[in-house]
Amino acid sequence: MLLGLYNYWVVVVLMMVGFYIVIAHGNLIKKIVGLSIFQTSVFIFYISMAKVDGGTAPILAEQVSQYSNPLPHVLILTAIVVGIATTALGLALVVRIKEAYGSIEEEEIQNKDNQDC
Amino acid sequence: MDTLLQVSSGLLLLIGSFLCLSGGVGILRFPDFYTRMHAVGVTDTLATAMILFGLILLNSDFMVDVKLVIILLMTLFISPTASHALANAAMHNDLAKQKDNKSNSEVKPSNP
Amino acid sequence: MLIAATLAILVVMIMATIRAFVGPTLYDRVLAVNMFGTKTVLLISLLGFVMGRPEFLDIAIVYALINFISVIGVLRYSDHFILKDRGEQKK
Amino acid sequence: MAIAFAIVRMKDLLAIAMLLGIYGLLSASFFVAMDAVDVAFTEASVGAGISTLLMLLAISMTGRSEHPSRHKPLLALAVVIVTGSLLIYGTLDMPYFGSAEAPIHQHVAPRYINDSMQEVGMPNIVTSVLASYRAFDTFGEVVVIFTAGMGVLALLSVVGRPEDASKIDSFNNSMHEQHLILRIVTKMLIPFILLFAFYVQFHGDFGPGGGFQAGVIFASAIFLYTMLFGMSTARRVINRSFIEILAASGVLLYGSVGVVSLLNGKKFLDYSVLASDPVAGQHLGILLIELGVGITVASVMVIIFFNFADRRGFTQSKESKDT
Repeated sequence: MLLGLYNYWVVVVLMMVGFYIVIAHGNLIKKIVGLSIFQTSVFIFYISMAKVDGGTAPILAEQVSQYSNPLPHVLILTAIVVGIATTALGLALVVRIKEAYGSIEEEEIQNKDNQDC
Repeated sequence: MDTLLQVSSGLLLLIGSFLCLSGGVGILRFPDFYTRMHAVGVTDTLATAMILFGLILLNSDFMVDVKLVIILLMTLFISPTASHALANAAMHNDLAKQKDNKSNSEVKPSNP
Repeated sequence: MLIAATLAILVVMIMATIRAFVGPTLYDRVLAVNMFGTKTVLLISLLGFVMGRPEFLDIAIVYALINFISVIGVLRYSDHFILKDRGEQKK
Repeated sequence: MAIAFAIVRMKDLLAIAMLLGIYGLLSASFFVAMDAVDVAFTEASVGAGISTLLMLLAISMTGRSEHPSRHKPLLALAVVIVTGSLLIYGTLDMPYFGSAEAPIHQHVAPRYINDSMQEVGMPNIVTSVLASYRAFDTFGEVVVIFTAGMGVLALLSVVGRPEDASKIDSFNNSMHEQHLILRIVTKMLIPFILLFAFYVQFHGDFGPGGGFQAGVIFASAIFLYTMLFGMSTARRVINRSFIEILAASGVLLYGSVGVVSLLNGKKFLDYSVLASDPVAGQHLGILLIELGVGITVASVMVIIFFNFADRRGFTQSKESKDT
């Protein structure tokens, strides 16, 4: 019966992949990609919780009686757009860091900081 | 009449799937970029048209038909244009034979 | 028949993904993404029929449009790298 | 799901951007399979198109390859595995996938599903929850998007025209002389995309769609135009200050709908006062709010894109001066 939980495992694996990218890679753009994978795993988590067996999309129709849960859909819908806006903000920061330091690798930036002090 | 529609739409769907599959095989097995491009560019449009026609025959709702026709038209517009742009850009940036060979030898050739 | 077509498209999507992984040049990847996009349009239309609520074809339209836009964008902004590469080769 | 693994291994950032595009498409088809059509709509327009584009723009400004990291990733791997196994242990108590008895289906969802037709009068439950029951949340989200747009503006805007503006223009224009066919097809497609954005905007009550999606589609039409006809042409069509005012006015429109209902003695964002009939009032309120959302999202996306593209032209002209 444990197989009924497979959706959560997929989510956990995705989330950990994103997490690994964020902590193990030095490139800032790669880190942002990792964050967005993490984000998508959360989206998938919510959406798969909203799914009801035999239900259809939450748009009312005459012959349908069972719907999926609309509330997580609403939350994730706004979260996706907010996510892209914040990702853009992060990318903008990366671009400015590149201009200021000439690099987007974490270690090189830290080295430069140490030299300055 | 009804069975005729069913059978013909099924047939169209089958042809479409077959074309899709051949395109997929093409993109995997052809040796260089332009031949892959050819495989995809040719099969993509036709397969989409076939499958969408099959769906149009299958359903009865007018609104859905209209939307399918819109998708069909857009694919007919977009797919060749995108292929053209891709080939053009590749051409323009000298992805000719010699450079392709070079990049192939750099990154181990993937064709089996 | 619908389900058979859906399966075929899924297989093709996997093939396109493999090409996007290994594709030696940038253009191979763009090609794979483009193909993947068209197949997604088909997959979504088919899924609508399989699930019995084919009213939601709007999504497929959006896909077709967005796919085009992203392919154009990739081509437009990849010019930069190609120019740079060529400059380095000349040196 | 395997795409994510590949992303970890790849060093070439451009390839990563491609894969991210596929990943977006894939997760959107997953959302369709999970019956979340509205979410799939948003993910289709955002994840597949705009995020790939922005990623590409940023990569083109910062350089393509990733340096190999020197320290061993073993510690990170260990942390990740421990966290992952803890999370999986946590999922053992979760309700099974797709079961209708799960706790989240017990509380507010039945009310939304059963009563929203009488209270709001809209077939699309997602829209009625988004714009009516949880309108305050959505207001917050819109403000967040607006703030992010302002942040990008503050970080990236090139103050004034740089002295070699003509050089940037010529650099931009030289790029797309070769795309004749593309330009013509795009000219035919853009009106259709804009029309479709409006359809999505105002059809959100009955089918999937709404302000967020429409805004993104509208913005992507403008992206397409900008990419093929050059930044200066696009600037001539869409003025910089105009688009900034538009972004602010979208948020203001949303807020003022709430204030109107406050002034009429109801709660903030309670639309039933907007017309004599409560259901008609709800319709009007949701329409106005979706309009505000759409305007804000579209103009913020355009602001973000324009600033990235401007900054790109700026850095490139500096680079070409250096060499």
